[in-house]
Amino acid sequence: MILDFSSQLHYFWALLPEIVVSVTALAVLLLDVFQRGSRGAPSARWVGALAVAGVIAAAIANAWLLTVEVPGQNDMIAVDGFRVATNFIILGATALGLLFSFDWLDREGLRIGEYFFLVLMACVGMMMLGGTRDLIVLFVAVELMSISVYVLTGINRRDRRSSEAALKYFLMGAFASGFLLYGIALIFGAVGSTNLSLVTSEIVRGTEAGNPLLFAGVALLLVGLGFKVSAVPFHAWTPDTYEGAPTPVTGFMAAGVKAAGFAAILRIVTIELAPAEPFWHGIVWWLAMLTMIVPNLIALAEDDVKRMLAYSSIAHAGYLLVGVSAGSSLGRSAALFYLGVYAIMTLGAFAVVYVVAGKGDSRSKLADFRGLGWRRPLLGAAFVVFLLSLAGFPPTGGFIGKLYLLSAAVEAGEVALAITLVLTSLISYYYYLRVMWKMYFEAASDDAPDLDRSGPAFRFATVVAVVALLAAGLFPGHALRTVSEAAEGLTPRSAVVAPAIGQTNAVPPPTAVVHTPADRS
Amino acid sequence: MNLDIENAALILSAFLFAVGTAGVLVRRNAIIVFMCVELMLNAVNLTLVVFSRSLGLEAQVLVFFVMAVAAAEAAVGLAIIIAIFRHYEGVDVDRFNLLRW
Amino acid sequence: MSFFESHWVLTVLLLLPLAGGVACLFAGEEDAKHVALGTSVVAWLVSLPLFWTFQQGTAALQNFVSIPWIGQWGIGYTVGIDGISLLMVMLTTFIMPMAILGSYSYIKRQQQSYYGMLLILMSAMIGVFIALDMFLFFLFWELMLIPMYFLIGVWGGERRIYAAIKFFLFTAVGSLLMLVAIVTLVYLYFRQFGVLTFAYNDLVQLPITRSLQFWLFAAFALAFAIKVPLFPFHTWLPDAHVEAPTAGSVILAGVLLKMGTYGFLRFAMPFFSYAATSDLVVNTIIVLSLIGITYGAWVAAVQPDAKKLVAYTSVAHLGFVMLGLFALTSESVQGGILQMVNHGISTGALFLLIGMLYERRHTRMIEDFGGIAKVMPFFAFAFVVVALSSIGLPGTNGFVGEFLILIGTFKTHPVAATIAATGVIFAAAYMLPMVQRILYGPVDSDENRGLKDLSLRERIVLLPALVMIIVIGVYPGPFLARTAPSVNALLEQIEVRAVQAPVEPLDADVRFDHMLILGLHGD
Amino acid sequence: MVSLPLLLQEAHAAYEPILPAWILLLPLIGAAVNGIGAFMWRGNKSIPSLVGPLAVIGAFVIVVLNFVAMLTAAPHDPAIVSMWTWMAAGSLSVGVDLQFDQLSILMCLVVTGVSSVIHVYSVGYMGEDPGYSRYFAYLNLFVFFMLVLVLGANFPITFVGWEGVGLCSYLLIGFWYENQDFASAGKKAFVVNRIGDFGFLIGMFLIFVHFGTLSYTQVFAAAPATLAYGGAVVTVITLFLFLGCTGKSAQIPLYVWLPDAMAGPTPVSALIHAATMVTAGVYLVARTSVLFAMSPVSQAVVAAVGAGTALFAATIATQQYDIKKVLAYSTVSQLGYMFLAVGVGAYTAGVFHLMTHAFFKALLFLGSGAVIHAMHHAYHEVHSHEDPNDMRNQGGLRRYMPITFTTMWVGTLAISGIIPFAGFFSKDEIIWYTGAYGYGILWGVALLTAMLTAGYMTRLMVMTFYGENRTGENAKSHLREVPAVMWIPLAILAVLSVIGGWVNIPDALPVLPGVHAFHDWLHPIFAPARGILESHGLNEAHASPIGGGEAMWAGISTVAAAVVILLTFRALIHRTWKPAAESVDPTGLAGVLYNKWYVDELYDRMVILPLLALWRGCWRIVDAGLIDGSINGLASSTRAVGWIGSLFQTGRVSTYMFYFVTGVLVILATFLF
Repeated sequence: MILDFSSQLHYFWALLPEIVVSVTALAVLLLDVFQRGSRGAPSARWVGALAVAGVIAAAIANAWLLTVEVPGQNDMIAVDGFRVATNFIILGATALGLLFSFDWLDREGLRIGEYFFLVLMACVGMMMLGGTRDLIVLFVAVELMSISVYVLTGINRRDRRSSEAALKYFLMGAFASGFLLYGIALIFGAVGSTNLSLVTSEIVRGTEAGNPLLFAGVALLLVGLGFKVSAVPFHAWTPDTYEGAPTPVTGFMAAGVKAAGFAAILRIVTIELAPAEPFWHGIVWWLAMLTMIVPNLIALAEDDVKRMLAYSSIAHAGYLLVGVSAGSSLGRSAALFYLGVYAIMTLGAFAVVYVVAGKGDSRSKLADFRGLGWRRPLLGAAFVVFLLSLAGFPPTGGFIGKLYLLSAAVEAGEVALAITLVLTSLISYYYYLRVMWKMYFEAASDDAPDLDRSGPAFRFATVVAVVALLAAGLFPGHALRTVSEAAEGLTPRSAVVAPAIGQTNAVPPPTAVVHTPADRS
Repeated sequence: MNLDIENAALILSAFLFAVGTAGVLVRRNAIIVFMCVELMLNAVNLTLVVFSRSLGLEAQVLVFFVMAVAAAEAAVGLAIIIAIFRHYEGVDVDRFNLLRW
Repeated sequence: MSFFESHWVLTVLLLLPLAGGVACLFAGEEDAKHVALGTSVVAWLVSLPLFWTFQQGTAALQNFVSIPWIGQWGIGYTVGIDGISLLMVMLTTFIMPMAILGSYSYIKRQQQSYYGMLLILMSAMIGVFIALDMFLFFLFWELMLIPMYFLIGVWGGERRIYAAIKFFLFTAVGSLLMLVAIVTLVYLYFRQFGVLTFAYNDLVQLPITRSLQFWLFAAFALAFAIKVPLFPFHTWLPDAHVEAPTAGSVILAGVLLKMGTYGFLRFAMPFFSYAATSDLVVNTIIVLSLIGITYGAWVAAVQPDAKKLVAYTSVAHLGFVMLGLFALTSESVQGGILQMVNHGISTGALFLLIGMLYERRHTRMIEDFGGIAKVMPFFAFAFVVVALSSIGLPGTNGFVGEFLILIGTFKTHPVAATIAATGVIFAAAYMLPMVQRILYGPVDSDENRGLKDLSLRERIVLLPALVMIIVIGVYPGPFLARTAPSVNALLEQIEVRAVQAPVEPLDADVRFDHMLILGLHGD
Repeated sequence: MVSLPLLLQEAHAAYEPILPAWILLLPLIGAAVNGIGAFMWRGNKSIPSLVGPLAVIGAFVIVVLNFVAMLTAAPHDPAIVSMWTWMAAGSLSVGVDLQFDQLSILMCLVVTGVSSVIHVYSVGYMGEDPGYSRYFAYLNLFVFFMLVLVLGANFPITFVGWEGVGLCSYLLIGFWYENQDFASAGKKAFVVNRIGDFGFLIGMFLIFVHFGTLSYTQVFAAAPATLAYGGAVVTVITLFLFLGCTGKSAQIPLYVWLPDAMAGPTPVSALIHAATMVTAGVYLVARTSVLFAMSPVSQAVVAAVGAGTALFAATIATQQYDIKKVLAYSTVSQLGYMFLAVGVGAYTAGVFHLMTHAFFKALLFLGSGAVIHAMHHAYHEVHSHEDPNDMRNQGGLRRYMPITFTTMWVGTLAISGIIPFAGFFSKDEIIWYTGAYGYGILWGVALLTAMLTAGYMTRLMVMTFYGENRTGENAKSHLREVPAVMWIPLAILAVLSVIGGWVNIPDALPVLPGVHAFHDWLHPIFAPARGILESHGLNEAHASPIGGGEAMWAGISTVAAAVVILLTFRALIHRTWKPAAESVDPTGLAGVLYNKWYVDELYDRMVILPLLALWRGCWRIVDAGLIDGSINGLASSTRAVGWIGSLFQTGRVSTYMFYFVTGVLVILATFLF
């Protein structure tokens, strides 16, 4: 199928995955209401299953997008490999997040349709964020995602911490939105369009070089997006929110919001705003540095695993920013790969935390993990895989991801970033290892309550996550090819298998649009 | 740069934005903080409207989106504030520090 | 015989322990050890014919297999052995059954995991020695940390957590920087030849600017120096050795430390020949080795804890090995390789012996013993033989290695060799007092009086080590003959490439390495 | 086996070593059998009694065959038996090669001969010991290593034997390991020897670097052309080698281990610490005489150290009460003589004295062993814990032990250099050549030492065998002569101590026929070294430094010794000693000598304690403090920084927004600046 946007219907096809998710969301909400009636009973199990089914359907639709052909792109939403790839990551994160949360919803008595609805709506926002080629869409997508997640954060109204987390997140998020919006306005003021392709061509024309409006706009845009991916110093909300939010939601947030945020950053900053690199490179470089160093240090002092994972998630934003800072297609594909791996491992880690934390999410201190490895060998083993992957240890996907990011940094000559990346990883080893030592080297306290048995959905999701991480670590070939193609910004049909990464600098991407690769040499 | 009407309006909106930011920073009441955020958003709206005079109508489209989003935010935000009010019997943001360190 | 020359042997050696390890995890609590022992013995039997089928007189890589793996990055499953790795692989398969059988009565809880970890570790160790792809090498290099971390942490002594973390982090510091260097190498190669590859055989051909060589060498050297361990990076070793369960110490000393020296020889030196043969590097490493030899011996001499004493002797012994490698003579390098094997056998056996005492008395303090020779004569016999091997008495393996190292070093660095030779005095000064205080003197405590001599199982554990101590001591020819061509080829290569190393980047357009150096100094 | 006539029929043909491997294998097999026996049939005494001595006697027989074959063969180069390549790497190739020449076969004769006798003696001496089998295992192993030492055809093989005998010495000194002091003595011997071995190693390395080979024949053949006479290289090489010799042969400054080594069973002292192992240093200098001859400095050092040690040890021996200690210092002293000889260039004299000393010192030690055996037996019967070694507890033993007494006198006269006992010929030769080659002062020292020797030996005899018995009333009745298995060896050695010197009788002596058998035998070995020395001005003066010929001074020295013996005997025969338990340690000069010039204490204070302090410092301060401290400090400060960082996470939204705005302002500010 050829999408040339000559007909309005083409927009429908181009947005098919998002539409599938949206429709599912609405269906979930409506059917849930009808099914529950006015009683306050939990939703039927099929409601959750329906949500998952919708995500899977969207994934199929997303896969179908690979078959379409887009001759030219001058539109608000991108139809390219990059979007398809980010959509897969986000849909995968959503599906895993949903599967992981079933047990928790039952435990906390929160199995309600709104939960699924909000997750799905956030998912729609994230997907749009990954595909936006227009600043208006960007704003709307960010808000759709954010507002849904604000509510999800506070969904456990009986929990004081949940409410507090929601309020903090909300206030900070709205505040950041203001900056994001102001940035959009300034960019518009500088180049006269919100369409990113036009912005790019304006910048390429060189008329805007040195324009303070453009610089301020780009800077504020980065600030707004930096907030979403919790880059230091815009990260301060993250530990509190992650700690207070219901754990499965934390996982979903950490994985999905970050993935979406980075998808937007990668597309906007390294592709569309590539010509403005002198404007943003320094900022991103410093953000990357700080975001690697600060959270890794603070995490050392954490004795709450959930909060520690929150810092770890900030740190991962730092690693991802290295890929952004490299500014090359290699950096892009590295970041994309890492995002996928990161989403899986962080979701898995938070899922294990909620199992251990028990009812009320109260037992997530390090001490609560003592003896876990011997009490629940399989769960423990899964957690070890997640932690090792987070630490970037072979043979997990986390290692390949870090290697990829390192390659990007080295190829771009960013040795300082590369070295910081490995040294901060080293620091992170300590706190990941500490969890493992609690799990295996120390005995559980006598009053440790029995852990709930995990449901089939949870087990299935865990197995999928573990297998995916190991596969990404041992046989990453296919995934690497996918992301490197995606990072070229190739339209799916015209995709050519790139002979090797790194050569992209020599081979201009065969798209009609100006996609000046960020070649730093 | 001449101080024509556009620039004056831009400066005004920047000033408003700054006032909103300052309000967010100095006020402690959650509702007022949120109102300050709204002020920031509206300052941006003003900016966009000014730009639209010379640069096209896209900006005004954006303004409408912003207004819609702000409304949604307000709804959600107030709900969250109510929820937390039930826990804390107050809306002073500095009191909400169960989550720290 | 061609059966064993075929390509599957190395892969089987790699996969067999892994499979055995997984089987252990699912075996019964009491069956795990038998599964583990069986697996390791089979692995040893599989490796044994390698020694005879190995083609002597050629430096070519043998049993070479290369299968594309991650094609985009030019990563392949590339394995093969030359004389050097042959000995290392043999050492690994030799040590492991001893370590496993030695654990039979020592480990009483979580046996499945314990033996599973041991076998996975074995697989990783073999992988390190046969990998000829930098990615594969690094994979195994890192992989080996995890089982060791658990072995120390779960089944270790009092301060096991501190030791486990220290071991892990120390090793990781170096290896992470090495990873950056590996990636840099790959991109340097890519810039020059337009091909992405992690293959050892490719990367070793890469001309690297002299100034850059130092940076990259430093990154590699740090990783290996920590593992060796070279003074002053050695402090993880006593802690890890002391806290690890017996088998852990045996493997640490027997095999893990050799990865550092092996890494120098296989990677750091040929990759960065100019840097590795420069006066700065050679002198630095020789001085550090000398400090390791003397200082390690001195500190060992005053240890109250037998296991810690042996741990410090490793610092001294590995100092000899490093000295041999960086003296860059055929004699000394071959001596160094042989000494790697010797140290593995002797120190491994010493740890086993101390572990046997520990099992009986639950103490490692030297002063708690005395007169053990009276109640445990066979133990005493074995202990003395192993101790003598450790101090390098002629006729035992330790002498051959040290002698070759020293005589080779003397050719190029006579003063260093002379200082190193004082190590033979210190070796007696730390080992004999321990022997005396443990074995000799009156049996003055009731606990010691009731000790049982070694059981049949324990004798079987020690026997291979005792035999090899004498065999290598008296007839090291077969070992030296297998390493000689590889070593000579390696030295020649290093020499040639050191001269050829470009002063400036070859291609004037490519300032990549300059950029890298600038990148080191921030943006 | 090949029959003897068959072997000898090829007389005057080239010499072929006969069953060379078996010379080594027999003792090794013996060691293995006895070693296994120590575990497997611990109670069984008959197997070790048979296997131990027979293994050595067998080796002795083969050595004799070889000796005879060599004697009858035509002049030849050293016969080298290559067994296998030991170490080959780079340009180094060390073979397991044995060298059969006049010197090594002579040493083999001495070693296996004396060993055989002592093995037989041990059957009696150690008969009651629970570690009987282990004892013979060690002893056989010692013989094996000693033979390796003397037969090695290159430096490394000799070094194998060199360290191997050290090992056996260590094991045998600490044979009664339950006694901490004995075990410590063994350890001390090993460590001190290792200091010497360090020198040996460095010497070897230097030789390898300059010659490219370590084989004796090649090195010696190439030496005159390769190294400059008197040059620094050859001096350094030989001095390092000599350092090894001072360790093994207990010379200043490394002699301290030998007196302590008396902790071992007495036959061990006789064999290892008197007759064979300790002479290895002399053997090495003799073996490498070509190198030493090329360095006048080294020659002088060897001679001076030898003479100094001879005198120094002799002074200590005069005031010791432990019968074995006296003999031990006497051994050190006599070894000094040997070094003096090889140092001045009288290599043959040195080796000659080595041989005669092996006879009479083994005899003396075995005699003292017999005394101790008897004393021990007596004390054992009465459950006394007195020291059987202390001469103050002995006295008057000649009545109880006539054979021992007689043979001991033979030994004493031999060591004192009384004509015609063996010691006279060898010692006289040393003293004479020292003077004749122009070492005036050393010559005086040697003479003085000879007189001291006569003195302390007489003192030993008097205290042990004459006067009243001081063993104690009850114990006295249990004193009796040792069994035949012990006294027959004494007798054999006594005979050798008499006739052993007759193989070499100087022409100068009146009455006696000149015999040059020994000189002639060793001539091929030392001819090159002598050649070098003589070509650089070494000449026999045919007169002493203060005049007089060889005959005169030989006469003077033997008369002097005889006079000293008589005077000492007269002086001491009526003196009474209190038993050890009741006596006080001597004071004054005697006290200093009794305390061995306080050298052990000096070493303790000046070397060992500071070293231990240094080592502890390395551990506590450098390792635990500096390195680990800084690493742990780095770790904990990192964590501290993290903790401080976590404090910024106040939980207040306003703080967070402040960070946020600060970040924004900084970013915007970068554009302005």
